[in-house]
Amino acid sequence: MQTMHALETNTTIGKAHRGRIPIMIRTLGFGTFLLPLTVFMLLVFCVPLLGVARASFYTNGTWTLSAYREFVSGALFHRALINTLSIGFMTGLISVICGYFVAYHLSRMPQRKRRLYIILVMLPFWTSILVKSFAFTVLLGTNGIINQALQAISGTNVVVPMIFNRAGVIIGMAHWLIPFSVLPILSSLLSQDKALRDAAEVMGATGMQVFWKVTFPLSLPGVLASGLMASVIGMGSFVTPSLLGGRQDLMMANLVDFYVREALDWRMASAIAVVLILLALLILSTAAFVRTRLSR
Amino acid sequence: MTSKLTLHGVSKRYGPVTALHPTDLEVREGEFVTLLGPSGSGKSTLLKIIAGMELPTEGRIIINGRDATEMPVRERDLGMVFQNYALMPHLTVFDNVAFPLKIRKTATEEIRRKVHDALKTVQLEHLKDRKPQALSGGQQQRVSIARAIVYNPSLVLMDEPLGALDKKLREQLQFEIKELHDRLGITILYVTHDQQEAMSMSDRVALMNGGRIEQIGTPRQLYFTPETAFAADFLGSSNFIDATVTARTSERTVCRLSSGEEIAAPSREGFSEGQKVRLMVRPEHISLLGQAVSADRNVLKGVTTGTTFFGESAEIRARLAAGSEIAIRIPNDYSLPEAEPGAPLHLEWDVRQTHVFA
Amino acid sequence: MKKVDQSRFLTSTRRQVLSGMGAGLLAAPFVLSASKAGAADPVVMVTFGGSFADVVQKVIVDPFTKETGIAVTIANGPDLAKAKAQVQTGNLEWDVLDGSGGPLLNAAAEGLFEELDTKIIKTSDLVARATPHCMPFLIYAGGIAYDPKRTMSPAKTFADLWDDQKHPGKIGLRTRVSETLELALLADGVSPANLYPLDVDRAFAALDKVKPRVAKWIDQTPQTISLLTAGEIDYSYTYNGRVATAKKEGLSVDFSTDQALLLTQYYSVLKGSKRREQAMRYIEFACRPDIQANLAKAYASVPVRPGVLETLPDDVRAVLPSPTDPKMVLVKEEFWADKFLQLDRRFKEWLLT
Amino acid sequence: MNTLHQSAKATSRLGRPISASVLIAWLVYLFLIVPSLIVVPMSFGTSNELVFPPQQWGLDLYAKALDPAQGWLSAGGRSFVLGLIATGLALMMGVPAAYGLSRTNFFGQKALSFMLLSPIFAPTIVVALALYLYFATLHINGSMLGLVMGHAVIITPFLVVTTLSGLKHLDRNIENAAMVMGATQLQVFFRVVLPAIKGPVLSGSLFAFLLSFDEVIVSWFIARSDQPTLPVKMYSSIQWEVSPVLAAISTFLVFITVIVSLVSAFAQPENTDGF
Repeated sequence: MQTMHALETNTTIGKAHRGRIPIMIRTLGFGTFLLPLTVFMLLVFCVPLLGVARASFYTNGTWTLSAYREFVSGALFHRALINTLSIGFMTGLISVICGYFVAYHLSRMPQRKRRLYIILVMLPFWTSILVKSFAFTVLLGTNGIINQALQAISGTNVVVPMIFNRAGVIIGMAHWLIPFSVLPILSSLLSQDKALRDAAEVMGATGMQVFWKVTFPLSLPGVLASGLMASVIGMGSFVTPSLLGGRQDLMMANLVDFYVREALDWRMASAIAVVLILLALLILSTAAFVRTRLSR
Repeated sequence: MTSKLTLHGVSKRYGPVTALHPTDLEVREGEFVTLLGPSGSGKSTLLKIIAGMELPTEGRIIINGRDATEMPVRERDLGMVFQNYALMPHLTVFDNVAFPLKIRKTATEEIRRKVHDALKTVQLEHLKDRKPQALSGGQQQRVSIARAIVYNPSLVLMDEPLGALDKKLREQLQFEIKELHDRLGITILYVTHDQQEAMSMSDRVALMNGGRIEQIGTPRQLYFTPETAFAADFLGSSNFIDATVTARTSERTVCRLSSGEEIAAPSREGFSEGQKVRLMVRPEHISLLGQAVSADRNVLKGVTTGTTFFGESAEIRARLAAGSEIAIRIPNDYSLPEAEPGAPLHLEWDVRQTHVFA
Repeated sequence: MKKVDQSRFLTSTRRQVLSGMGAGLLAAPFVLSASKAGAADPVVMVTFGGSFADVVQKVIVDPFTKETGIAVTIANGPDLAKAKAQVQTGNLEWDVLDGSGGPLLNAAAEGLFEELDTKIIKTSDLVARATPHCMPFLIYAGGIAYDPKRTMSPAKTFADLWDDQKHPGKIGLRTRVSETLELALLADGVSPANLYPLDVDRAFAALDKVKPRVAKWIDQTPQTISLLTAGEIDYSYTYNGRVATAKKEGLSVDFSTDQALLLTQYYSVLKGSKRREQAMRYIEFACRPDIQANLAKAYASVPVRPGVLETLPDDVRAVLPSPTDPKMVLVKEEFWADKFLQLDRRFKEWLLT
Repeated sequence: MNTLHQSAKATSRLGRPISASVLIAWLVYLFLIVPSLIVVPMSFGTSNELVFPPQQWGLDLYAKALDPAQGWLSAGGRSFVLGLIATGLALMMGVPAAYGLSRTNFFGQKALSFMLLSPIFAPTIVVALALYLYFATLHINGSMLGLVMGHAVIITPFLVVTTLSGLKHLDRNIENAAMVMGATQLQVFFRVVLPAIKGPVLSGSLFAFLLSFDEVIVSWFIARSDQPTLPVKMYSSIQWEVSPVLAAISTFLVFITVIVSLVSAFAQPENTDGF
């Protein structure tokens, strides 16, 4: 009875049937909606990426695994891989935490006010990272505003290193990625049924309990999505680490950039790119797996 | 009268799960037919198949004489009213009602006239420039009804249209829909889980259970001659008493209760002596104090266990000597004595109102 | 020498058909503005943007066009990857490329450039050496910059810089392996005359000593000045031209002329250029003594033709590092041509540990 | 009793845990805007080097930024046009695709939606390299066509995501109703779905436009070096020096955006179901 009911309410147009002409026509109907973008992505994204994959195996007229062999054996690549993963993870985490507070705050205000606040969130987009990196130096440097303030308050010569190290990279990246992470969380918060929170309150839950027992669990898909997005975008950036990072913050994208533009070794660049993409795929599919496990 | 909708052996399976067993159904022109059943009984599946949102696994659907089994939704010439109104939030009331006409490229002047008439029918002309969100639930559903009839479809499907409304509005709209149906002669296939709604509005009711039509007939037929215990139980209230068949004549089936008392029922095919059966009698058919006991009436002894006062009627619950609980619904009347718990009762009812189920 | 990788990006026939189809399909609504440039079109010279491009326009390009009638367009962003793709696909946007250091010679080894036409360009008689594909047209100095207001007794040589007892302070060095290894060896006491071939192990050992004091390994050139003026570092390895510009803007920066690396900037002609001859003439023009003298005046660069330096007024010469000064070291790009990639890898790994 | 209960709850809503979260939200806003705010005074300096705070004040940098000969205006115009065309293309492909994805459930649909969204997750430098090599074989590097397609690849998935979230909130029976009333699938899409998800589609387009306007890496590879987009011109200009003109341009953009967003925020009616 239960399952039947579920089926009855969940099934909709064009589900589950294959091999019957009208359904094919119907799917084709939706296919016309999907077709332009699918063709476009195949031609302008997939084929080029396959080209990159091919370039990583094919050089000077022969097929070779040399680039991958070099990757596996080179300490440089191992370090870059570890950096990429840990910076990507930290960036995703911090962006999501900061993004959550902002999204939560935004979700509790009237729509018009929210539009104004979203301008604040989007503002970083308009200031070039190149100028921003200077602004961060002014703000976070050893002689920067924050350190001077700290010294004035504490009366000591304490200097908190916040730039040209891992912290600098993560701060810079989070600054760029927080807007990305706010939007999915906000949309999942806004789509929540307010009645659920009210119900929890009626049942005697405090504000904190309502948040942790209702709001937060319901927003988890949005949190996961935005965290993944921020992490993976973070993993692919290279301008921020080169401007704000320290010597140990070389990432795989920096290597791609180097091998493409300076070394002109596109075989190696492509191989690193392929590893980077596979890494992203691995993370995404793990997350998808975990999510389906959790929802069961 | 011509048939507006005919189903021949329509069924639906999702892999191993059968949502709808092969089903036949006919809706004649101008008829008001209701699919009644609890959730999961297959009525929504059936409606979706008729509307074309699902394809049947087997069977054929004939709408207005044309085989519509594999016809796209839009060509089936149907009107539909949904539980959540399904009005387009970006269009005004007028434009919502005009939508199907515009789709049909009706002339502007004709659209204006038809929409005007339809809105007049549902008494909402004065709100034609509002957006649906600005209307109450009842008003929104009226707009939705106007939209479903404005283009004279062969058949109007109504999927629990009153489910989201409160009781009072529900009753009012029941009346309005019925009145609309009678006045305009439209053919309606209505889906609900509310038996009272089904009984009060329909020409015929198809009672669904477990993915099949359990019984189909006029509300009267379903009420007075339910063919299954489910039908008896779902429509109206009922008391069930376990018994064993002791004798069968051409006129009567006689059953014995565990207390030894005997109950007679009209004779029905398919029962043999010694068979365990369930007897059913509706609470409102039982009366308390005997007129002269005749052969046409069954009599049982019991003990009062409680009374509930309903205003126009009262319900007395009793424990039979045979052990089962039974409810008696009687019209209120000042002469009715207060039945104290524990007081002995004599129950009696007409033999013809006794139903026997396997 | 490696040959240009003639294997196009997508070679298999099916792919070509596919990509051809794709191009047709996708390009259909647009009008393709493919450059069908001929010999009569302007020579496109790609160089760095900003104030440097202004100088080149005024000092080299304008007089060249005036004299020869050959128009030259300046493009921004000399990117070797773009050059490589242009050469590989035969779809040239640029004719002359301005570049320097190991990556350029590495690109030359990949076969991206035309051989210099010695009938047009005089490749002998130069302060810095020409390679078969790269013609030096400008020499600039890389050395120590500091803020004279903050640092009273600054380190003026690389050896000084390494001495954190006498000259403490935070340092900014480049993420470039060339230049960095040279300055490390000089700091370690190798005499300029014996610098090449570089003793790589010794260079890394010397870098180990200074590693803790390097506050920022700078990837983007502008940070060599901005970090110094913001007080994030006390000494910056940067370039005389950059310091001169900053000083002109009133910033408190000084460049030590006591010791510096002399670095060469080259012009190369992209392989397959339809304006090869005009391009060669442009390069020769840029290296003409009078133009070199004007460049030196406008940009504080060292002329590449011998003898030009001596003709310059004293006030200009005063700020120029002299190639004849024994403390100056002319970076030998030939050393880097085949070792760049390998040493860069080692340097990157060293940075990471 | 009831009102008492409610008033007690109101104070608990304003109580400590919630206000701490608001405080943190404000700190994040501050973090997001402070770098832009630091850039503002730098843009009113007169020096050709980035200095904070400027030693002299003036509008020289703005004069320079707006001087047509400097090319900033034309680069800005190019970025604007590119952003519009790319966003338009993204709209034309992305919105129908999102609709198709949300209303079907066929074999391989998950894989298809992953494919359509994957540019979000592919490192930009990889996309840039791939497109650059690919476009080179198609001979469309350096053309507006190449730029538009490159940008469309990057921004369309974001538009698909926002559109999908809008579609999730759309009562599917509205579409069923339209179909029962005789609308074709195209009519349903254009006359029912599209108007109903206008809000999310608009905010998604704005986001997509921003991404395109800000995009530097792919454009750096694809744009003709004498016809740079604004971010590319900024990026190539720092190879030589960080011109404080960038500060003026950034400030100018921030100013324009704030004005435009303020106007649009007040012009738009409430409840269009967007953000």
